[in-house]
Amino acid sequence: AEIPAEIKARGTITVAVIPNYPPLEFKDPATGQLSGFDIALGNALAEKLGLKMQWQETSFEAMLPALKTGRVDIILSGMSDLPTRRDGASFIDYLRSGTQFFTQASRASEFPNREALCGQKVGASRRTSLPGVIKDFSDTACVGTGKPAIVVVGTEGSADARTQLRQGRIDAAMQGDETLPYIMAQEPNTYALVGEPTRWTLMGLATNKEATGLRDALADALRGLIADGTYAKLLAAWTLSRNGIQEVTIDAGQ
Amino acid sequence: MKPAPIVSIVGLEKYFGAFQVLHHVSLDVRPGEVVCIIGASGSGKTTLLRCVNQLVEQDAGAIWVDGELNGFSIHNGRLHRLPEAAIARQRLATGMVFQRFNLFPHMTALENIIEGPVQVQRRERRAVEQEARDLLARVGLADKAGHYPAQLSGGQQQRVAIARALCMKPKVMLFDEPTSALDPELVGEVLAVMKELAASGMTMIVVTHELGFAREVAGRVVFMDQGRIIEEGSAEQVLGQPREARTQAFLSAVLG
Amino acid sequence: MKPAPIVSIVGLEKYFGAFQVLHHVSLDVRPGEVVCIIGASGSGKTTLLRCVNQLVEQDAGAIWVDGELNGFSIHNGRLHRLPEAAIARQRLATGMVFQRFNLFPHMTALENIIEGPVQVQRRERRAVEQEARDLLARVGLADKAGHYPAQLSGGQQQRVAIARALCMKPKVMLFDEPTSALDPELVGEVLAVMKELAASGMTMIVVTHELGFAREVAGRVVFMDQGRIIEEGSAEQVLGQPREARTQAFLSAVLG
Amino acid sequence: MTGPLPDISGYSIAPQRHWGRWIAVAVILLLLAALARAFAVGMIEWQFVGTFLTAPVILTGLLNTIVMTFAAMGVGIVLGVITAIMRMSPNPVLRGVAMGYVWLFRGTPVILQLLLWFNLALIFPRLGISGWWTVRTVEVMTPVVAALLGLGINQGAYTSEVVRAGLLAVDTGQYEAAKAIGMTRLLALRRIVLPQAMRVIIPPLGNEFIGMVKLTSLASVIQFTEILHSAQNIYYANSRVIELLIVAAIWYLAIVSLLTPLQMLLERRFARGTAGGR
Amino acid sequence: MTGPLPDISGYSIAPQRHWGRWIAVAVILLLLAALARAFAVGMIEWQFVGTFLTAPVILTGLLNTIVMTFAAMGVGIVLGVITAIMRMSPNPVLRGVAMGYVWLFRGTPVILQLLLWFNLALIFPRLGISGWWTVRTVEVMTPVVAALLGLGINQGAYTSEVVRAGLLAVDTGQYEAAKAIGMTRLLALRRIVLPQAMRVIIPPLGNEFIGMVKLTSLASVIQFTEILHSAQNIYYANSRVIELLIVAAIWYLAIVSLLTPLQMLLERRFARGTAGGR
Ligand SMILES: Nc1ncnc2c1ncn2[C@@H]1O[C@H](COP(=O)(O)OP(=O)(O)OP(=O)(O)O)[C@@H](O)[C@H]1O
Ligand SMILES: Nc1ncnc2c1ncn2[C@@H]1O[C@H](COP(=O)(O)OP(=O)(O)OP(=O)(O)O)[C@@H](O)[C@H]1O
Ligand SMILES: [Mg+2]
Ligand SMILES: [Mg+2]
Repeated sequence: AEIPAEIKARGTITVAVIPNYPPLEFKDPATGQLSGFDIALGNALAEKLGLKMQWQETSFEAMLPALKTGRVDIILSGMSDLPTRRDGASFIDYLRSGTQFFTQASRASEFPNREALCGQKVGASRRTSLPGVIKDFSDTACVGTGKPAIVVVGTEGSADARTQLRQGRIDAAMQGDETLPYIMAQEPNTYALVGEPTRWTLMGLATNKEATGLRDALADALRGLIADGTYAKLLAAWTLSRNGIQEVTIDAGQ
Repeated sequence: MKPAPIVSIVGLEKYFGAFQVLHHVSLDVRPGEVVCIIGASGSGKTTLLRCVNQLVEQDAGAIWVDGELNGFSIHNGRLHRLPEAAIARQRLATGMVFQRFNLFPHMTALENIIEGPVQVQRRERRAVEQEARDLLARVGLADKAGHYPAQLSGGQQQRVAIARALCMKPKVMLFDEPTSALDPELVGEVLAVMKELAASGMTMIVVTHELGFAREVAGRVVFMDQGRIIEEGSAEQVLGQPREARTQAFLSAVLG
Repeated sequence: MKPAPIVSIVGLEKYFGAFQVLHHVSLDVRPGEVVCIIGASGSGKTTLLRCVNQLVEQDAGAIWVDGELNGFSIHNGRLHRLPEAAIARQRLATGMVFQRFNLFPHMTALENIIEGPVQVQRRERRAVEQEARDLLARVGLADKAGHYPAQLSGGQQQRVAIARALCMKPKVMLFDEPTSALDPELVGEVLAVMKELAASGMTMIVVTHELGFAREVAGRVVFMDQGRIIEEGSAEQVLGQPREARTQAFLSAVLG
Repeated sequence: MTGPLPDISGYSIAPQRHWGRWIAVAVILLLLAALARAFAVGMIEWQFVGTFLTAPVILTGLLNTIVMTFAAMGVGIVLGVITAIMRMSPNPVLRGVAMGYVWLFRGTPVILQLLLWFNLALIFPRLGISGWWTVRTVEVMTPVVAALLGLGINQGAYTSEVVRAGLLAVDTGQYEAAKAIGMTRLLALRRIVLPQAMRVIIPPLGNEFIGMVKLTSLASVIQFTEILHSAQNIYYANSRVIELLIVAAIWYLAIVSLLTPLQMLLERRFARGTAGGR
Repeated sequence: MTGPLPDISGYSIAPQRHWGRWIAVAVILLLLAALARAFAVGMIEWQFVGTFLTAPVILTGLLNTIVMTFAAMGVGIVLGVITAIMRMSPNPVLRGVAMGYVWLFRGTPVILQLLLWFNLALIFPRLGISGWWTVRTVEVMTPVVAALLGLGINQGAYTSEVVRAGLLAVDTGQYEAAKAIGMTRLLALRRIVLPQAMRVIIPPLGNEFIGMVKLTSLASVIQFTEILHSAQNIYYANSRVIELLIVAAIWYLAIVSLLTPLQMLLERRFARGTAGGR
């Protein structure tokens, strides 16, 4: 596949990122520099293509319009590849994420397994698809077996979910499992995982639907990184080894 | 023997910052007396009245109204400032009529008059309302009870203000240039009300530039200049044969 | 032959809503004449002056100032309303002194006076400033150039207002009760300035309650009542032997 | 001097044409039409706006927005009046407390105030008198309570400045007349000064009210489901950001359009006795 | 009548005690101390506040906040004055345009306005005169430009109401005196009425200014990195939400504390010639 001539001429790919999702992307509190797995992966992809990444911070509200208006070429920001997001965008899936329950370390014994959460309050960021995932789990594992349903609380981001967990406002929370090692290293002895992830979802690098040339070139580059071992090295560096993918797919998220 | 004074001002001094407005002013007013105070602009007439009504605090000297010391209680040879509520109660002994009327613009004439008796004196509303209507009739405004101040002429407003002060049943009425903000043809109607009030035996202290009124009604005329009482005596004497040069100069300027 | 009038009011009518304030008022003023307008409150005196100065638009009739028709141009037998800028230019022919002075409070006396000549007439600032100082001296305020209005007495403010109007070099001066907001001892100083101005040959239309001034200075006195000119003539005649009953009633009320 | 003046009593006045105005109207209408067309054909999908305008979650959010606006303004006005009166008190302690309150709450972001109230349990895990009767803070500090406290107390700081300006605008003669009929300071404020101050207070308070309609949206950070929160929940799922913000805007405009005549009514009510009112 | 009055000329005045005040001070100080202690021992880790208070990203955000506040208020004041004057024009078209502007921009959420400016390319992909000189909209509408337009134009709608109230507060005698010396309406507004209106305008404008300091934080949705945005970026990484909001609050308080004396200075400046000022 061919990189569009315009991008080739520029020498850079502009990429939107919301640096609020460690360890995939965040601003290092000490230096203010963008860092994280996505940043490293993006830079490696660009290098493979003989280009540079030009990172642009954005917000959820401005992210997809930026792709439509051509303000950015791609989005690489830990975004879930969901069918509802695909009418202007096309996703190259590059990571898998397990939807993982966790609770306060001091209450770990109350919740030996996921089913123990039935009838409790469980929070997750309302900006993500996780509130829906919790509800699906509750419907099958709790309501389906005659237990009381989980009360789902949509919080203002995952940091807020954890603050509410510390106050006892909610009993457990859910985040993508790729983020939890980092969080648990930040706040040691605070949290404990509850059971296995309920489901695996795919994260995608979004491109404009029309820009198939760029998409295919990036997908090829990703395949190259997987083949030459760079991808595995990056995963290990950010403790994401169990989130890696074997095959690069396009728009395969459910 | 003359009756005891109902207002007794003793050695009053008042400063605004470093500027002394009143210099050792003393004045007695007996029940039923009408005292007119005249003097050039800035001579301290308004300030004197405001001290009597406790709208400003004097810096030295004492004011007695109806046997009570204004603003202080006496304990063991020392003076203790009274709390606000007690001063508000003392003020009920004096009724004040201002130069610029100061009616409450959001209330009708009747509401203006009954506000004090009902809200402050807690008198019965129905009775007060009847009294207020009688007072309005007395000042010639029986048909204006429901009018707002903005719908009344200056002279009418000032008559409502007089009725408002009277309805509190004060022992002494204080007037601060009650006609000087009025058009010339409206002055007469206000002065007529005041004459009638004087004839009814009300004790009155009147700051005024209306020398005709003073001549006709005042038992005594006081001339002030630069914060001092310069001359005091009967109306004929002070206005007709002033003894002091400053009084003469003032009178010739006002009479033109 | 008398000189042509410098102000000519012909059949003026003015309504506020349904209420007719002026009924077919006609009046000629010749150059150098001093005309005093007297009348009860609400008789339309202020409205008449304001029509001459185009602060209100008349509903019928015409006003000519110095040969120019106020507010309209004539084309093919029809009247066309002038744009705002042209009306502003026409206003320069008349100078107005208000009852409540209306000095600009954020400017000193001197700045008040030079504002119009510099900003409107675009005259040279230095020259105007010298002229303004001369005018301040003429009204007896040479030392108050740098004072703000709030630092001046009422009489001083009114004299600054007169200087402000004069500095525009108007053909006619209009005065609307220039002394009625003043304390009695301050009235004299303003009337003195106006007398001096009349003596210097300025054409003046003066609404006033000061009958002494009218008697002394006015070439003609006009008495208005309920929007009509009731009586017009020399000061001695109108003030001394009024022909009309209403004039007599008004004079006896004002003289008390 | 010119000759005799012409007699123009028979002349009629030519009607004014105002060509400039008509041209301006035409230009403005053209611009509006062009803008409307651009929006219509632009990348905004209007069918989404239509679908979600009356979605139940949006309507619930709308109701919450309206209720919270009035409740928080109520708290704000009560606090604002008390604070303004304290600021004018002769007692320096009361004045100091009032100034400190205004400084602190005008000076800190509302979002922080909301989060502090909502997360009060981080500081006070239990409320009440210890050993006697206590309650878990998180049970008291529901999103509604925290939003009401956060928005209302913040608004009180702003309102107090508005009320203070109103009190200062009342002629000092009115205070004196009230004193002269024996009123104490508080009675005079309540009966004489405040009713007159309302005339000056209402227009800026109208601004604040309209501001509050939109300020409630900040309470979405503490899960108060006002209208913007509802719209966001939808666009987080379907990514129709602009369309759902337009839905919210339409409702905001509707509320504001209803509040404006209400303000006029109040203004008329308090203009009683002045030249304009009856 | 009572007997002869006592001679009290030798009596001294007893100093006032104000017991109530001292008790109130004590109670307030105790409450503040208790609150301070609760904050100190509560789940807030103050060393984070200290560390990040002067972090470079925070300081950059602070600078951006200050610059944007002044720039957007500048735009808002210019638009507000123009709109207020239009609202009082005799020309009904100008009046209508002004009223429509105030209605629309006060009535829609700022966040929508910001996003619409930022995403203007959805509607107008290119700006300029087509076929002659055009430019890609996204290149013009940088976060700074969009924030300035969005915040400034929104502020103009609010400011115009403040200015209008100020213009109405100037005595009509001043308009007439200005007309009488031959001034046109606009000249009179500029030289005579506006300078006097400033006295009434400045206090509520101070409120709006302080509001703008915090309103800038909304611009973080279009990537404008003001101080709250910087603080958020840090707490996304380290989860210290309350601590970083306190950092932001300290800086906001600092700005507001500096703005207040500035406002007083301006008030003094425009009180020239009134009883209070010189
Ligand atoms: N609140 C105040 N602060 C400072 N100075 C004041 C105050 N009130 C009055 N003065 C000054 O005190 C002096 C006396 O004022 P006062 O009003 O008592 O005079 P007056 O005789 O009533 O004059 P007028 O005839 O003009 O009413 C004046 O020089 C005045 O400027
Ligand atoms: N803008 C206005 N709107 C409505 N009515 C008005 C207006 N201006 C004046 N009037 C009315 O017109 C009448 C004449 O007013 P005008 O001010 O001309 O009287 P005047 O003779 O100057 O009285 P005064 O001696 O009180 O100044 C009055 O009844 C007044 O109420
Ligand atoms: Mg006085
Ligand atoms: Mg008049």
